[in-house]
Amino acid sequence: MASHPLVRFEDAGYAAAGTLILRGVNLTIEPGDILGVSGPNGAGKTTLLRLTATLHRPTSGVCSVLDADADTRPEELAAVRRKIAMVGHFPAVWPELTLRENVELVSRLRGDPPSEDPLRTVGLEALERWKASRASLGMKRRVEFARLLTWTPRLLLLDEPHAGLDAAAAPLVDEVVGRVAANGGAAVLVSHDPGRVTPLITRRILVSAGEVSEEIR
Amino acid sequence: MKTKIDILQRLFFLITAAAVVWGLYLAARAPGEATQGDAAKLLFVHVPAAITAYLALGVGLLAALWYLIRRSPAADRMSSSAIEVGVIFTVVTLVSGMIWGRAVWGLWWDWNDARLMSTAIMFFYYMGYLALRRSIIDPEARAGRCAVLAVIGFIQIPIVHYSVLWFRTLHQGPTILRPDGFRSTMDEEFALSLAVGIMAFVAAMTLMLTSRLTLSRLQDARNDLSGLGPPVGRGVTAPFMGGPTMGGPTMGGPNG
Amino acid sequence: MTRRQIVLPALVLLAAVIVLLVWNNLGNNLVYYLTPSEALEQRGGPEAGGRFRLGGQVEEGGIEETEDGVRFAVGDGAASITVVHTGAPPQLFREGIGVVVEGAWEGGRFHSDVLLIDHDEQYRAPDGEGAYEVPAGPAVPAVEG
Amino acid sequence: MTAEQNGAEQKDRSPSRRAVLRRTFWRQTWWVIRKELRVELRGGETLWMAAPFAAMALLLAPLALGTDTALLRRIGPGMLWLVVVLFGMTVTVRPTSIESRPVRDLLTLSGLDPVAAFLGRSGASAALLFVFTLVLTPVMIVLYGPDSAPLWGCLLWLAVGAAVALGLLGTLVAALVTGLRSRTALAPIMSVPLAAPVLIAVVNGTENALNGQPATIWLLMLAAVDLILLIAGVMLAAPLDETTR
Repeated sequence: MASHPLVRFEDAGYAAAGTLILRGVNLTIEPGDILGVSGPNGAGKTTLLRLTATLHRPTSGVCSVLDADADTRPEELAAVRRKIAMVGHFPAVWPELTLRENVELVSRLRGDPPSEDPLRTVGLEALERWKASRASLGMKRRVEFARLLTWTPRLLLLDEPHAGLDAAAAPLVDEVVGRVAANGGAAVLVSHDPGRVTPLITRRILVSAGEVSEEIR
Repeated sequence: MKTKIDILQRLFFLITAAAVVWGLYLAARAPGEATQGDAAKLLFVHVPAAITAYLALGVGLLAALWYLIRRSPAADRMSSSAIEVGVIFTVVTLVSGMIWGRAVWGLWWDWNDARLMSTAIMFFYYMGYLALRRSIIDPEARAGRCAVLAVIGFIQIPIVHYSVLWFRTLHQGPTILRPDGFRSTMDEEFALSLAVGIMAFVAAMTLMLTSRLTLSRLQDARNDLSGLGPPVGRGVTAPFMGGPTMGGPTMGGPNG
Repeated sequence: MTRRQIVLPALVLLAAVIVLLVWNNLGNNLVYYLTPSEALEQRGGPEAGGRFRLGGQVEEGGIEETEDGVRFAVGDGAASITVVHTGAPPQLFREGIGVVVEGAWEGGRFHSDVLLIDHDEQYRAPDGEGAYEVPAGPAVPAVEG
Repeated sequence: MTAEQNGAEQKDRSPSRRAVLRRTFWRQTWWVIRKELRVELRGGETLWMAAPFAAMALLLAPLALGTDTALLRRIGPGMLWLVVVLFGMTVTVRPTSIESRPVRDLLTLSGLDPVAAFLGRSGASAALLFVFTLVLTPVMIVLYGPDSAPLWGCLLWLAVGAAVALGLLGTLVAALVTGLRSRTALAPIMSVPLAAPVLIAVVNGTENALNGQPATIWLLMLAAVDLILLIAGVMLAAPLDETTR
């Protein structure tokens, strides 16, 4: 069987509250792809990412993610979503829970088998009993990457992954992205500054004023 | 430019006006009731208002269910417009009922009365609905959440009613919807005035509803700058209640 | 799938609860008001001295104005109780009409401070052609709807 | 090819797969309950802020109503439950509606079943409300001193039934106001009218129980409300979840 795309956009558009954000998107993402998405502020990069994460539905056209689309039943959709990981622009942590609980809760909800201590890998083991509300942005970012160490997503979506991370933590991004691609998955990295995105990138995409185009290398 | 709908609406306005005038005339001519005197004439306002309110809110509920199944923006417009109109008639019902209660029972309000209480609770509930509607900007989220709220209200309002009914009630029994027909409890001249009153109220409600619908259609058209049609009803995720979506082609497309 | 696994048993349980409720309610242990006979019967009962509602018909020829209200007798055909009411009676208050009063025993009399007219669902012209009999006692529907 | 593959996956309804799905569902429910309770105990909004405030309301009510002891004795149970409904509802609405959008996205992408999330949050809210009632009951008894010889078992079941109903209702309404700026004002407008049957049932039931009479009918009514809200919540959880992005 020929390689089967993980994500397929066909003439997809997205409008919210009467404003057109993306239009005429045609894009396929194959296994092993590592996409770098760049473009000016407000061009629609984050919306493209959320469409790929099934968090938004296109208002026109088709967007099929891991074979889930408009006809997918809720139970199957939940199973598909479990294969997607997103690290968004703002860190997703519960401020009242400790750093350890923040990592543990997600893996409990996902039902992942216990693995060796991910907090140690990201260098937070000494602070694991801190409440997340005390942690800095960089620490929260590390917590998010610690969550990604316990499993390998099929689709990894990163929005400005280096924001808040110090230089010592940057290899974390490369490691996670590399592992996903090696396992037949794909990664999408959004950054308005393409120079800083990881060297692993295989394709570059430009989003500008709601339109998506492939950049020729 | 006059469209067909404009002309229809004008015609309907004339019918409504005629029904209202006829109803008022009959009510003025009707004799006072045997024990209640002229206070009983409030019947010609109170009962039609209550029927109209329930009718409008019922339409609102059905449209909300329709929205949850098909996610059609038209269903959302119908649901919200009908509920808005229904709230107005609920107010008329409550106020006329209170005045009547004062004249006949000697009380503006009775907490033990099931219909008074459930109507009042219903009124506050739909005030919440209108407040929620105003608070959500995204049309899709607004339509979805408001439809859910309308459905919850439909489930819960009968419970509210029966819970208050648990006490024996002071309110008289139903006048019209009884198995033996209304003739058994009401003299004919009252019945005629009441029938005309109901007609006038339902006509007025329909008129208000159609005007409100036209207004929301215009609002939606104005807000939609995307050129893609209203941003409701298509997409990647599953349909709301298992019904078909309005979405385009799906699995196994040309690239598959 | 799991949704159905929760909803179906819940629906069955709900049906059972509703059946029990209706069956229980036929016993009608909740009373909006007591008739004079019931009130006299329960006088020595556990709720002696408490406030309750008394409902019945105003007996003929018994309305007396007092300085701060009215005194009249409420009966149900079998028993009759003298009611001393404080406050102005409503417009429709007259002999033979159904009333509900709220108050408590004071000696052999019932002292009330709330007087309600219990109107029935009949609408009649003053000299209506239909020769209906006025129903005896307050017309209280058992179940509405 | 795509369709066939997908179809084959969808048609796999073998008992073992269903068992796994069910286990996943209840495991998620359990962890949501644990998380909500933990967050609440750390933040302490129910027990350390709302409860003293509610106790204060019970203490102040006689100042507004007059200090007629017989009257106060009669209205005690009613005051207690009114306070639980009004204060408790604002607390139950809290947990879901304050979660930030990144956190909601994270939960969605963890494959958290919206129904499991609903049940977990309702369960946690019900537990909190039950404790809330337990804390306030002694305050009510001390201040209002209602008549003695109550049926304790009956009272306990009434409290459980009311806590479950209010927990479910609060969670449902919280989902409706998630992410809205005016949520703190909106939630009570929407939830309190619907709490009326709960209030009626639990107050009348409590009065019966305090007078030593069985409150079967009111318990049944609470059970009916609980079940109806449960069904509504389970049916509407997924569509509501879709509107919170």
